[in-house]
Amino acid sequence: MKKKTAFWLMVTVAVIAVLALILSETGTIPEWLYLAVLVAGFPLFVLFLGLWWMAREGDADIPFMGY
Amino acid sequence: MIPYLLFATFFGLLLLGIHRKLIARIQRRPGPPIWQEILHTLKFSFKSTWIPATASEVLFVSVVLIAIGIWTAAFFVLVTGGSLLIIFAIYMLHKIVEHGFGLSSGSPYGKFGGVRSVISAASEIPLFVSVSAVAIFTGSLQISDIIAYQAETGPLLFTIPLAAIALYLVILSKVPASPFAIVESKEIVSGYKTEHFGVWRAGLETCNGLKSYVLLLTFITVFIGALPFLGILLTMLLLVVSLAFVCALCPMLSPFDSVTIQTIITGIMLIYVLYLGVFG
Amino acid sequence: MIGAGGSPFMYLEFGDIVIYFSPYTLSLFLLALVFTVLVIASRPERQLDIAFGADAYTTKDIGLPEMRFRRFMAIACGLASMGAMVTGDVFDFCLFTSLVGICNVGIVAAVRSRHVQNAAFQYGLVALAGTVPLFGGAAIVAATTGTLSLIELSSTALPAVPAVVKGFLVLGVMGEGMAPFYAAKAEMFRAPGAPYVIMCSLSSLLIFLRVIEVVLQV
Amino acid sequence: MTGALYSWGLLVVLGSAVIGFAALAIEKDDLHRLLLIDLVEIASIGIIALIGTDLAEALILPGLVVGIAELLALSQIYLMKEDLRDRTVRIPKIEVLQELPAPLILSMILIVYGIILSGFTGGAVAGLGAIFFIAARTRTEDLHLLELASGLSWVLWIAAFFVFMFLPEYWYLALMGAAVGILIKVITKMSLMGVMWEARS
Repeated sequence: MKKKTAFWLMVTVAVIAVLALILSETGTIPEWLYLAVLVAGFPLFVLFLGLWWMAREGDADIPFMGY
Repeated sequence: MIPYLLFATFFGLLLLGIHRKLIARIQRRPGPPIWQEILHTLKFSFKSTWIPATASEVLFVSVVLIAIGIWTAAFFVLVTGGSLLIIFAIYMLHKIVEHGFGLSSGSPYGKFGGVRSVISAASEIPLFVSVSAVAIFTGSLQISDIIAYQAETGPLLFTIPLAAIALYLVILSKVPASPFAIVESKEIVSGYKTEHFGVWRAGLETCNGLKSYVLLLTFITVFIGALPFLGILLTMLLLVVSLAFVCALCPMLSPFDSVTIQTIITGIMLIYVLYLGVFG
Repeated sequence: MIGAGGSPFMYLEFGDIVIYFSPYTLSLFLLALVFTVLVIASRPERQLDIAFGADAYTTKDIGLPEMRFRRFMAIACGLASMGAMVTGDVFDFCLFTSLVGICNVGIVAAVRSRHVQNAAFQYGLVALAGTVPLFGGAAIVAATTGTLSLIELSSTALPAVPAVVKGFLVLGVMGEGMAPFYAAKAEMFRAPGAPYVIMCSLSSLLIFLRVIEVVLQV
Repeated sequence: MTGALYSWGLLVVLGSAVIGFAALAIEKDDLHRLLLIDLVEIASIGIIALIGTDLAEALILPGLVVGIAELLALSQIYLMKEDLRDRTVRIPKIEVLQELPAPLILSMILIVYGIILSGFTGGAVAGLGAIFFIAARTRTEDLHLLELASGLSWVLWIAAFFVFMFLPEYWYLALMGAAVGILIKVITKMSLMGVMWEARS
């Protein structure tokens, strides 16, 4: 995944989460929907954050097979 | 909820760091600084990342997402006072996550770790037993009802101490370096997480931080009841200290011994719950 | 106990068979759904083996026909566990559970390895034996209370179901769900092909979790 | 009265199940265990049958189907495991089967009786007749027609269910459709099993 894609995906997820927070505070959406958004969004956010920091177009290698 | 979620993640990681430091000090080693686990998480995010050539890519990545997702869900269920059964379910399904981590990479070490995590199912049955003991007393499995019950009659810790011990053992079998941590014992390299490096491992560490926070909070909520926020954090710290003493002083059991001991504990707990159900 | 897994918030009625979603069943259902989608979407892993006596390694590749069969079985298993998660009928639950049992056997049975097939056969015998207490339990529930609907059973107006019957149901599920009890039979999990083997343990864990709710409600 | 009867019946069935399980535990040979497990399975059908209402009849069918499916799957695994392929299946050398008119008459009787019974049981009886007829033949049959009938009857059955769900006022039509559908379905399924078995030999 390209660094830029990961960054924008991360920002998108973060914006959606904050939007859900605001909407939930103002009472527009029920609380469970806000929590559901977070359950789906938090893992994505963590991964995209990491991928943005260290995305690399490397070749895949075989797993570790011993010392 | 967002700030609390982030706080829980970092505080859980900090607790894991304290746990590690304490074990080291008990064993008279210097040990890493207490924020080592937080640094770990950040460090792994900066490491180079790829998917192994033999892995099943979709599963390899999504199992990390699922790991964080289920514990986020558990956290919310706990905080909003949902059903204790859901937390119980998520605890059990964490096994699937471990299994998925181990099997998705194609590495034999990962596979051993994954299979061991399925074998260690014996550690879950005490959890169910303690859940049913709680259900016998409070008549409900909603966490909000359990809190209300304890506000009236005092902590369940003193009413059903054996059930509390069962839950304590369940938490113990999930902390690193515990006598029951057969999924991470040293002869299988790093167990199920052998092939999840870089960003994937950072995700796993995030999940671990959140998981420790949720498990400790469950113990406190179910057996002690509502506490002020600082009180919760302090109690968690105390629990971690006691866990660290157990982990530092007990040897790591072999898979067979671990399952045997957990099965014996389960047997004792079943008898206890039957006794509670009949005479309680 | 009414609403052990939170109070149901949605009912789907098909005649007298009612499917209900409580927070508990919904979360289990979603997990089954997610893993089924994963099984559909992902390619199987290729297990690495060290070639002894040389500095080399081999990968166990899975042929296309075998992969197709196992994927089909894994998807069927996922669908069956989804059904078992949300159904509001004890007998339906038993049917879905035994379907999960068959699919679990099917997932590993296609592997061309004598050890794996032996383990699958022995497990199949256990699963088949498990249907006796499972269906027996459901039948006795119907005989003592006159209904099979979990929603009606959770109300206190009906006569209590004997504890032995609850034991029967749990015993049946223990027979059908293989993962925790058969994990020690490593031959089964040694079968290569990650997403499919995971479906075995996922489905058995899910039916375990569901039977707890069922037992609490009847 | 019925309550006491039910308890006694339950005791007998559970007792037979225990005997079956004991045999299963003693037996070591895989093939024998496969056969024994079928006996044990019957006990669970017995427990369901003890309910003794229409509900029981409706529950036995899926229970039976699941049992048979598991048994078939296990037998298939057994064949693969023991590497038993290309076994010749011999038609039993029964005198009646050698002459054409006798099986024809017998199977006609069975099929007509099955149609009169109708429903699942009728389908089973009529299917038995069809198997009997086909078993008496030595040449291979054309399977496509049977498969077509089986598929169409299934469609009829499902369509009848849709009528039940969405147009309940035509319930009588739906009932008849479902009855005929399942009758033909079971007949063809059972005869297909027999024919395919023979066709392989």
